[in-house]
Amino acid sequence: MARVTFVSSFCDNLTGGAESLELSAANVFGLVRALEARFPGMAEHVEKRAAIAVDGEVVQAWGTPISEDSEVLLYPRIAGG
Amino acid sequence: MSYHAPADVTEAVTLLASQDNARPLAGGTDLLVQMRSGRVRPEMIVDIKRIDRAMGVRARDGGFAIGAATPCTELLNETALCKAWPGVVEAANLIGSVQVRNRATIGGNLCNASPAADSVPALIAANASAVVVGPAGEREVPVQDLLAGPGRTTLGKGEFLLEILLPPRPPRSGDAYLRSIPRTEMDIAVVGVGVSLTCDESGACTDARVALGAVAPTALLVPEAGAALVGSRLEDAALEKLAEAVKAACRPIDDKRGTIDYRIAMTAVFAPRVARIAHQRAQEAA
Amino acid sequence: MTKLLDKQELKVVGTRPVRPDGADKVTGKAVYGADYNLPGMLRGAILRSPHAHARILSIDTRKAEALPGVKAVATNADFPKVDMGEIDAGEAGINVDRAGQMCLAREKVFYEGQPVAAVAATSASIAAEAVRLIEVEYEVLPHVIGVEEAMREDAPVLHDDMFTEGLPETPTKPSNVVLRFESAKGDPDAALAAADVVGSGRYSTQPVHQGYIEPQACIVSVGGDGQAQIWCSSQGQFMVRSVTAAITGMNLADLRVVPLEIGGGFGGKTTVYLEPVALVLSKKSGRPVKMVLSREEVFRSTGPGPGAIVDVQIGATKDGILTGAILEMKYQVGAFPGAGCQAGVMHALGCYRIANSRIVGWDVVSNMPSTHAYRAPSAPQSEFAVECAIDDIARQLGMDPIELREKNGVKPGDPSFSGAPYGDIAFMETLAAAKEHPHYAAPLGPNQGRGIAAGWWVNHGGESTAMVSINEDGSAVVATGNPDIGGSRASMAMMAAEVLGLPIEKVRPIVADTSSIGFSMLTGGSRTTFATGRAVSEAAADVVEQLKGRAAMIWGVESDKVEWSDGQARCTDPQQDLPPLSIKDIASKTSKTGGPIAAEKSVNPGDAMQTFGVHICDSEVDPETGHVRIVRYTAVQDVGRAIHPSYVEGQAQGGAVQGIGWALNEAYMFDANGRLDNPGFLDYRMPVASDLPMIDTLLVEKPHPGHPFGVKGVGEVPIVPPLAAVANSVSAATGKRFYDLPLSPARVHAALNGAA
Amino acid sequence: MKKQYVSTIVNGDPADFLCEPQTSLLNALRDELGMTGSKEGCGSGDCGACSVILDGKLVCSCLVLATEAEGKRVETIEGMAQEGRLHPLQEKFLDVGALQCGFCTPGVLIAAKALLDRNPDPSEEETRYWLAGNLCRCTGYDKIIRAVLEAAAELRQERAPA
Repeated sequence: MARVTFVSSFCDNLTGGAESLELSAANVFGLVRALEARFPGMAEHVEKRAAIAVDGEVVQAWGTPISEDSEVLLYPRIAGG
Repeated sequence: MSYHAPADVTEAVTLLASQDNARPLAGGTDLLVQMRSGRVRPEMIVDIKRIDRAMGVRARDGGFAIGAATPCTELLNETALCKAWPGVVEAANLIGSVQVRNRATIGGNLCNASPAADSVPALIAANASAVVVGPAGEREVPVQDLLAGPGRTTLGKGEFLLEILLPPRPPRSGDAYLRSIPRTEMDIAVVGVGVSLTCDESGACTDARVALGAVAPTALLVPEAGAALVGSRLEDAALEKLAEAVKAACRPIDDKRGTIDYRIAMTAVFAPRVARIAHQRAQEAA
Repeated sequence: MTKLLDKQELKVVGTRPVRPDGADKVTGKAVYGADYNLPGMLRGAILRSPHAHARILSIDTRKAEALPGVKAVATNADFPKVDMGEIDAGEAGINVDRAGQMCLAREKVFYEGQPVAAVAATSASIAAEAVRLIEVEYEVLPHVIGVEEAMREDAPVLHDDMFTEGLPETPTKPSNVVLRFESAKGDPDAALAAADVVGSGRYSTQPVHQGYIEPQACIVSVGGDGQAQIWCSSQGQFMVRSVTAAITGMNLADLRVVPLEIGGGFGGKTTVYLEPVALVLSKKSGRPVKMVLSREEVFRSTGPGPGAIVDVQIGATKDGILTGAILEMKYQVGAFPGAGCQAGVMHALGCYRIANSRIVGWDVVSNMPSTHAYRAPSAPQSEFAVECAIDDIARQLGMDPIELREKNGVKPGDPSFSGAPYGDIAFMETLAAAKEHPHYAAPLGPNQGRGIAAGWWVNHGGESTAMVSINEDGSAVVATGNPDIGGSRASMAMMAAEVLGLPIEKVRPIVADTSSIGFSMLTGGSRTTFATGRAVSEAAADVVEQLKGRAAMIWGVESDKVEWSDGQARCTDPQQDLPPLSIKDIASKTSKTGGPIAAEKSVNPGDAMQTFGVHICDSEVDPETGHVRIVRYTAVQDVGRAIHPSYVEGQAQGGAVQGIGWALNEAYMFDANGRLDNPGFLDYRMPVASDLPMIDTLLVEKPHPGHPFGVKGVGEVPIVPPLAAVANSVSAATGKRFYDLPLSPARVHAALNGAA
Repeated sequence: MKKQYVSTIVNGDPADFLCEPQTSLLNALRDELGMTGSKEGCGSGDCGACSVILDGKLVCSCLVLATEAEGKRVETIEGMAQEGRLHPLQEKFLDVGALQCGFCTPGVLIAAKALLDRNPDPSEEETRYWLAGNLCRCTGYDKIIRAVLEAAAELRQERAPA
C-alpha cells in the first residue's frame, strides 16, 4: 500500500483532517479514484487545487506508476503572477 | 462645448461674460484633468494664450509683470526675473513634470486655488498682486485676495486673471520656496513654505514675509512668522520663534496626502530651512 | 531531449542580440490593445457602482437605449446561466460565476467601481453619455474594508453562501472568512520556549496595484454565425479564450483570440474584465466593439495584490541556529477570493531549514476589488515579516545578517514545502555572492543604514507548445503561444538558433493566436523561458533530426552517419569525402526529399526549480522629516543560466523597483464610505526615475540540469526581498524597527517621534 | 456637437483633421490621424506615455486640446527615425535592452530627445529629474538612464570636430 500524506490543511474539509493514509493504486488516476471513494469530492478538489509528488518527484502526468512502497505527497498548487 | 481663442482682452471678457459656464484656458493642465473626470463641464472654453499681455514677462514699475498664461519653464529663461525672484521661479518649476511645466502657468496655478498649489506661497511671500480684467474693467488685488477656499476664487462672472505683478526689490533681498512631498517629483505638496526677506549691510533682517501652503483652506500669509525674523540674523532663537509662529497658524486636515500632526510638524521643520536659503540669497545678492 | 550544453559551446545563448520585436517598439509601430481598429467599430463604456456594498434592485436602460448612436446595452443577465464551477485557466483555476460578476455584477455589488451595465455606441462620447442615462436602484448595505474588521462577528457579511473552509467542522453561519490554512511540523512551542533569542512582531502591508502603464483594452467582433474574434493585450490568449468562452457559454473552437502587444502585466492581466462584455455587446449590435479601461477604472476595478497582517515569532540559539517559528497571517483578498494566503504560508519559511514550525493563514473577503496575482503573489507579504524578524535576531546576536542566513539556508536535497527534496538550488551561492559584493563592505554616510534580505519563489512549469519550421532559404520561424512581455521572443529565437546552429537573424519568432498553435498556458509564474523554451528546444531538435535524415538521403548514406553542427550536416562515414550540406542546401530540396520540414512540440514540465534572491539596500533617512532615500541598491539573483542577460538583469531591476515602491509609498487608500481615494498615478505613488539610484545586478548562474539550456525562472523572485531590504536598511539608519509598510515620510516621522 | 477643422504640421508633413472641441491632441493623433505611437496610460498628465514635442516644447498630448494645435508643429515617436534610419537614442535603447513591454518607450524616447536637444551633456541626476514625468513599471529606469547617457556621449562625439 502506498503512503499518501496531505501537506497542510488544504484537504481537511473533505478528509476530516486526516494527516496521511495507506492506499493501493497502479498510478495517480487510480489513487485519485481511491481517494474519491474514501472522501467524496476529493477527485475534483485534487484536480483543481492539488500538486502531487511521487517518491520525491513532482508529477504532472497522472499515468506515472505508483508502487506498493511509494511515498505520495499532496500539497496546494501555486502558479504565480 | 465651444472653443474660442480671442487675441483681444475685451473680446475675451465679452465671451466669458456671455455664459454662466465659461472657463478661461491657459496651460490647461488642471482644467483638462477636471473636465475629463467630470468635475467641471464647461459650455465654453476661452483660450487666453493669444492675448499679448497674458504671455511673457515684462519689466513694470521697477518690478515685473508676468503674463498669466506664461508657461512655468518660460520663467527660467528670464535672467532678470530669476536673479530678483529665485524663490518664485523655483516654486513654479516644481509643479508636476517637465511636460506639465511646459504648459502649466502660475496664473492657472493661482486660479485653480488648490490649497497645496506650489507657486502660491512664494507669490504671497513676494507680496505679488494680481491684475484682474472683467466687465467692470481692470483691477489690481494682492494674490491672496483671489483665494476664497479649496478650488474657489473671488473672480466674478466674465473676469479672468491677466497678469501677476511682482513689486520692486530693495537691495539685499532674497526669497525661497520648499515643499514636503513623499517622492522627489510628480507630487502634490503635503506642506509648502515660501519666505521673502530683506536685510541690512550687517545681515540683520529688516523685512520678512512667510507664507504656507497645504495647511489651511487656502495658502496663507503668517505675519507673526515674518515678525519673528525681523531684527534677527536668523539665530536659533529667531528660527525657534518662526517655527512656533507657523505651527500656530496651521489649520490642516487629514487627507490622503498627509495627517494633521505631520503637516504641523513639517511647517516647523521647513520654515527655518527656507528662511536660511532666502537669507543666504539676500546676502549673496548684496 | 537535448542534453544540457556546456557554456563554452554556446554561440547564441548568453549573448545580448537586439530583440526581434524591438524596432517596432522604439518607432511606435507596435500594436497594443488600444491601438487596433476595425471598420464599423463601436466604442463601449461601463456604468460602475458608486457604492462599496449594495444590492441591485433594478437596472433601467431604456433612456440609454433611446439615445441616438447607442447600438447595444448589456448587463449580467446577458451572460448565460452556466454551471461551470471552476475552470482550469489562469494560475490556479478561475471561478466562472465570480469572474462573470467582475465583468458585470449580478444581484449585488461588492466594491465601489464594480461594473453594473455596459453600452456600445458609435462614438466614445455618446457611449459615455449613454452610461449616465442608465438608472440603477440600489439598496445600500454597510461595508467593511480592513481585514480584521471583516473577520469580526458583527461585520457585514458579503456572501451569504460563504462558509469557512479548513476548520475542523464546517460552520453553519456564513462569514467573510473564506478559509483557514495550516502547515505544521515538529513542536514549535517547545522550540520557542527553549530559544536563546526570539525575533517577533506584527508586520502589516497594504493592498498594492501591479501598476502596468497600459490599461486593459480589447476589440471583439462576433460574426453572423456566432463565431467570434478577439484582439486584445493579455498575459495569455488561451486564458482569455477559456474564461471568455466559459462566461459567455461559447464553444472554444468558435472563439479565436489574437494576441496584441501587452503593455505590462505582472500577474494583473492573467484574467479578463472586458472581453466577455465586449463580446455580448458585439453579438447584440452585430458590429465590432472596442473597450478600453481608463486609469481610474484600472485602479477601481482590477485586482490589486492583497494587504496582509503577519504575526511572526522565530526562535534561535545563541550561535544562530533557527529552531522554531510560529506565524499567523491574514490576507485581505477583496470582494471575491483571489490571491490568498496559501502561497504566503508555503513561502514564508522556505529559505531556511527550521525543524519546528506552525504557520496558519486566513483568507478574508472585504469590500474592495477582488485581489489577483501580482508577481510572486502572496509571497512578498509573508517573507517580509520573516526577513525582518531574522534581521532582528541577527542584531540581538550581534551576528552578520548574511552569515546568520548561511547557517540556516536551504541546500540541495533539503525537504521543500511539499516534502519533495530541493534540486540544484543556489541559495548558498547567492548568499556568498552577496557577501563578497563590494557594496556589502562599502562605507556608509550620516543617517544612512544598510539592510539585506533574502527571498525565494517556487516558479512554475506548465503546458507550452512551440512550432519550428524551416523556410526554403534555410531561415526558420519559431511560433509559440506565449505573449512577450519582457523580451521572451528574443530568448525563444536564441534557443532555437542555438539548436539549429543558425545565426540569430535567421530565426524569427512570432506569438501565434489560439487557432494557429497548440494550447499554451499563459505567460506568468516565471515559466515562459523555462517551459516554452523547452518546447522550442525540443521542436528545434526534432527539426535537426529531420534535416540530418534529408542529408543522409541526399548523400545516400545511413542517417546515423550524419552529424549536425554550425547549421550544417557533416558526413562521419570515413569512406565518404562529402562536403558539408548547409541548412539552405537541404531546405531548397525538401520537395525532393519528402516535403516541408517543421515540428510542433508540446511539453508540461513539472520540474521547475525554485530560485532565490539576496538584495542589499542602503537608505538615508532625514530624521527631521522621515524621508527615506534609496542611495544604493544591489540585487543578487540566482538564475540557472541567462539566455539573454540584459533581460534577466531587467527582471531583477524591475522587480526590485516594484518592491521598493511597495516598501516606500504605494498603498490603496479608502475614504470613510469605502471609496478608493487614490485611483490615479498622482496619489498612488509608484517610484519615478528621480527617486532611485542605479539598480546594480549580479547574476549567479548554476544551471538547471533538467533543462536543455539550464534555465530557471527569474521573473518573480526579485519583488520578494526589497520589502524587508528597505525596511531593514531604515531600521539600521534609525535604530528603530519598522513593522508597517509603506514607510512613507509621515509614518517614519511618527515612528521616530514616538507616536503610536 | 459641431466639429472644428484643425490644420497642423505633424513630423514635418501637413496634417488636417476634424475634431470635437474637447478632443485631446492625443486622441486626435490616435483616432483621427491613425498615429497610435503615442499612448494613453492615465489621461491626467501623470505618466508621460503620451509625450510629444509641440512647437519645440515637450508636453503631454493628453493635456492639450487638439484645437490648440492649430498652425503648430507636432513631433511624435513616428517621426523620430529619419528616412528609415533609427535615431541614435532608438538604436541605443535596443542595444542595452532599455525597454521590456515597450509601452512607455515612445514617451520616454521623445522626452529623452527633447532633453538632448536642449542639453547634449546631461548628468545622471539631470536625466533622472527630466524623465521623472515618464513612468516605467518594467525596467526600474536603470537601463533607460544608461541608454540616454551613452547615446548623449555618442552624439557629442559625432558633433565634436574630427
